Amino acid sequence: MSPATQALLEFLRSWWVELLSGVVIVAIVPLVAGYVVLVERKVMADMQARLGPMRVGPHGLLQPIADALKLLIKEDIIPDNADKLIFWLAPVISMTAALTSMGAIAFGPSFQVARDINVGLLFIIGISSLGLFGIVLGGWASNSHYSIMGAIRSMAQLVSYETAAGLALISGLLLAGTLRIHGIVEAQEQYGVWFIFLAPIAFFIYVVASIAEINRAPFDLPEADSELVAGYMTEYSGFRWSLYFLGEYANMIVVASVATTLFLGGWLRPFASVRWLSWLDVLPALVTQAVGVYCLIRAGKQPVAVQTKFMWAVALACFALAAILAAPLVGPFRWRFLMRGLHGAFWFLLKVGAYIYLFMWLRFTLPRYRFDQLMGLGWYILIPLGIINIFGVGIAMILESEYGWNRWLALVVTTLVTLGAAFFLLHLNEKRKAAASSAIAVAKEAVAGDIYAG
Amino acid sequence: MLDKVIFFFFAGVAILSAALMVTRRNAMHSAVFLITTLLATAGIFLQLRAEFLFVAQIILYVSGIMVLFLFVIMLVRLDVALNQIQFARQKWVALIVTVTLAIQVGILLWSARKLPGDGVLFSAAPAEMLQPNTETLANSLFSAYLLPFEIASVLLLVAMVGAVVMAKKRTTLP
Amino acid sequence: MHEDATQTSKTLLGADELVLNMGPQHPSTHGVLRVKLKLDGERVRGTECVIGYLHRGVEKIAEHRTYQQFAPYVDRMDYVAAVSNGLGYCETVEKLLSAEAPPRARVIRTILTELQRIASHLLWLGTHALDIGALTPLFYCMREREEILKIFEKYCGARLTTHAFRIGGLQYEAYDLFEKDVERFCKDFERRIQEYVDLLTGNSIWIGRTRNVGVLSAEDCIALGASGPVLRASGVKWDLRKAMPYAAYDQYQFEIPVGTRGDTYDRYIVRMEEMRQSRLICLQAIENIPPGAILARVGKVLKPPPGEIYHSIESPKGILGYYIVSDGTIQPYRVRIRPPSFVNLQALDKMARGHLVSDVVAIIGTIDIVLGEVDR
Amino acid sequence: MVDESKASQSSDSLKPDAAGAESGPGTPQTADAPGVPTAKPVAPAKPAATKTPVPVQVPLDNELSRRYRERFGAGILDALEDRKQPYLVIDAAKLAEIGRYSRDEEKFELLEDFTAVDWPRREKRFDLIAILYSFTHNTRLRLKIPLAEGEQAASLVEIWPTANWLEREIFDLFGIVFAGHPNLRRILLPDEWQGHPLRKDYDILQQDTPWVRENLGIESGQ
Repeated sequence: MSPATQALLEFLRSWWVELLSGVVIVAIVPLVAGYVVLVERKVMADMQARLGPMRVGPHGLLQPIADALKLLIKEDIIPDNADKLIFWLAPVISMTAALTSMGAIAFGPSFQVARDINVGLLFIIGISSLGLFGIVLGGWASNSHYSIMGAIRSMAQLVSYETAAGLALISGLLLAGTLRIHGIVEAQEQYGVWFIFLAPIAFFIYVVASIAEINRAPFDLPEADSELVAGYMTEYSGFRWSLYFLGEYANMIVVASVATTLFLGGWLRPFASVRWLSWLDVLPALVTQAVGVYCLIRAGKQPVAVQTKFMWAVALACFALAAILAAPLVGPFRWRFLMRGLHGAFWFLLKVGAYIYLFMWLRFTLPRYRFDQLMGLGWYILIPLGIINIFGVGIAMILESEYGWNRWLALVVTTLVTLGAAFFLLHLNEKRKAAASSAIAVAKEAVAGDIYAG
Repeated sequence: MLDKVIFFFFAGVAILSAALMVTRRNAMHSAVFLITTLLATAGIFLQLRAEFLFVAQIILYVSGIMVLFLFVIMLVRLDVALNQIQFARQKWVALIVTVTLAIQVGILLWSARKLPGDGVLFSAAPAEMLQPNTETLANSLFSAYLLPFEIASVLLLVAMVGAVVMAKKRTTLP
Repeated sequence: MHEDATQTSKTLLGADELVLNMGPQHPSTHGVLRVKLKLDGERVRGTECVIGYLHRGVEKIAEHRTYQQFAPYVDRMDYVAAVSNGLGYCETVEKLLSAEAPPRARVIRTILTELQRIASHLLWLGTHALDIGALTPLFYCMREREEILKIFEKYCGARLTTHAFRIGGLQYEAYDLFEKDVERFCKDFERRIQEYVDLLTGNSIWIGRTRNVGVLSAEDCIALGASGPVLRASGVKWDLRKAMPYAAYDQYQFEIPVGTRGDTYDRYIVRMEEMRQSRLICLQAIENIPPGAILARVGKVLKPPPGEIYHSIESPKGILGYYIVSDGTIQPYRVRIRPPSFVNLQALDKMARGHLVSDVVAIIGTIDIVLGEVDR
Repeated sequence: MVDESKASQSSDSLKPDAAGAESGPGTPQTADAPGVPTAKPVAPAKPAATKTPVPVQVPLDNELSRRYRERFGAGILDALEDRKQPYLVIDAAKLAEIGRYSRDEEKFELLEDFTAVDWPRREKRFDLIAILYSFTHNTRLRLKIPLAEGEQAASLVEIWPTANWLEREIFDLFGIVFAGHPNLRRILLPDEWQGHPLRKDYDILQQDTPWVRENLGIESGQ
């Protein structure tokens, strides 16, 4: 056996789990992203007094597959004056970055996607920020004004809001004291409280910044469909476009996972350390069971026999899942690892889902920011606030460890101070805005000579 | 063995894309190859088990500095740059520098009697067993190298203030 | 004086100015409007509207149709307010004939026209909010507009291009539950309008996007001929329904909402209030619909005595005027339509300068144009 | 159905000031432009109205018209009232002056509409129609400006900026040139289009076939 083969075998032996999870990510995330899209459309429809997709499969459950097929067989257009190489490369970069960054996420104590590396959180942030290149290069390569404006907007926006998000994460990391994903969740278990309650302002900053980071409304300026048509994606169609789309939704899952891990207690059950609330462990099984029962009730009302059968299948799947989730609670299967693994994954995904639901809710409620307002919000409010908040959390920790203050007292005091700073910043921003609008008036006066042109 | 393979792969990619970066006429293509170079360098850091440096390289150089590069490239007129002579009169200077550098690297390799990539033995140590290098780095930065670190910070601050001052002049509205 | 937006450099971003071609296929130019924007970064330095993509020569067609034959054509101008167009046309021809519609017809006309105003404003609100990025109001607005269109459908069988009125009055008697339907809609509408208020009026992003955007002073409005809500938002308390009452407007109590700053937010507030006022007019009108004939005796063949007439009404978009010259035959010699959208669109350049691209979208929305009417 | 009944005998009451060559408004276009093919045959004149029409145009003699007459004398060719709507027929040479006076002195702040009518058989072929509205007095006034073919009218853009597009539209559809307009280009039709569709000698089926072929890639728009 040659040394090369030996090395390869050795490599495979020790890394097969990671390789396999890589394959799993590539295989499953597109499907999941597709269903996130379906959920989004359903949520949107619910908020807008309509039904959403209803035609493909019962309640439109097969819609994502139909959409994917449609995108695959669509004509693939590359504009004549586009930079072919970069045009081809850009969506791939975007999606690769999003999928790679998923590697370090842990969906539960036993569902670490790849290895629990000791810079886990930084890895996720670093790799997912590479996705920006996909947007920028794609916008540039399309050789269209709308695209390039989208690209420039996106660049400015991501640079600003990644800073804000980073600052928010730092205050969480101060509390956790480690970058390891597992370590962060374990720290929250030890504290006995999620970091959202210890650093609420950091969480708020992260929510805002993460929406901006993945270009979703109300910060979807790079693709602002009513202004820039589709921004950097204007010239893309078919499968390339769907790669961008996939990247966006994968990124959504990534930022939601990061927020869940750092602020929402990861895979911990709510009140994980409160003994008398242990009955909450029953919830996962109950919830899935309820979904199954709902499917059964709806099954009879489906218009087509195939759909009824599909509903039955969904219901059965739900019941099976419920049984699996209930297993660790009863009889011979009361194994701790099963409990932690399955229920951890359930809670984690539930929190991620709730976070994504929040994104959707905001998207369908709020109008879009204007570019200068967006930049103002980032640079004049979120970033200073993030810095102040780091000081606040740091001071609270010092007060606790060096001066023996009560942790809660220290945090409440510093949080209140930070809040005060936030209102002060808001006040400053109002003043700045007033100045800016008068500047516009001045600019209008300056061109008043030719107002009747055109 | 595997370490060597990985090292030579990344090193090759880095050198190749560096060469391409220099020779491309299109500034945007050059930038893409520079990004590739930086990523390959980051890969070498990872191969050396310097995870923190790997991530820092990606966050700072690739997604920080390169984004600003792209920003500038997008805002300048590429057609003008295309018409200019690409390799200016520094041909000879460049040659001398290159040769000097090559000799240095050669001496280094010769004196160490080691090929690059041999530095670390292959082992699949789990993360917990490795010394977490975030802390190591922080410790050395804030103890042994505190003064250089602070000097660098001050320099950067000065540069930043200078940039703000220079930019401020031209931000009057049209 | 005049700057041609096309004359600037064509390089991508190298030059100081960038020309961005918005439309005619663009999601938020409300049809086939094409605007060439001359930009400095994202700041607008000048605009040039290119229109005419929907030009069908309505005025030419009018010269080759009889008076009655032409009536359905006017529905196709401002196709989201077809009833108002029809009202203007029918009243103008009636004036040309020195005839007058019977009181019952006039009241029903008023009700339908006010419902149409609400429908038009609803569509405006939905699309305007969509332009600014709020997705949901559109669907709420469509939901209410649907109720109005149902009333139209029950009344005359058509929803969009209704051709609801005839010269001399109405062709159809109001259906049995007409008053009930209108009343139910009006009762519901008060609650519904609160939903839009909740979603938008106090929303700080909405205010940020619309306050001080596209400001037009009252003088500018009058100089540029801008009318309708645009004029009223600038503080001019003037409405043709009050100034020169037509149909049955003199019988009803209503307020003319006015703004103070003349910005996009004021125009939003004014239109919202106009919807409330229209609702009040409808409620007053259904209280007492006089009995009687619905069609005046104007004859089957209309041959107005030679002469000319100008008559204008307050359409949802502004002054909708008709200038008809008769030569005594069954066909008009010349029909001139004064389209409010066309004239209001002229103000775009004045409003958009100095703002950002995003604001242009908001400003196009706030003018409330319908390209069928701009291009005719 | 019948499009040919345009001939009429109603001219005098309609427009007494027009020079005598006029036989009737809207007399079919063949008389003026024999070369242009018409789609419809010219029918002999037949009575327009069965009943005797009440005279709807009466001379106008009120404060307003007197003020105008005093101020501009011969510039006001006539003052009439049609169905209680007053209008002044004014000399094209005095248009800008009268416009400015109307806006500043008579407070007709709004140029509500500006359009034209084509009377091919008259000596002065076009009528420019300016409809003015006064917010101050809540009244309307029409100005009618007879204009011969090829004659230029003074642009009103300086007085009422709203005239900008309205004049472009008139230029586009009638071919009337406005002197001093800042940007007199076609507005509704394509810039290269030949012909002015709202003229009476432009047939309803007529189009700029070369333009259509070249730009739309089709044989004909019909």
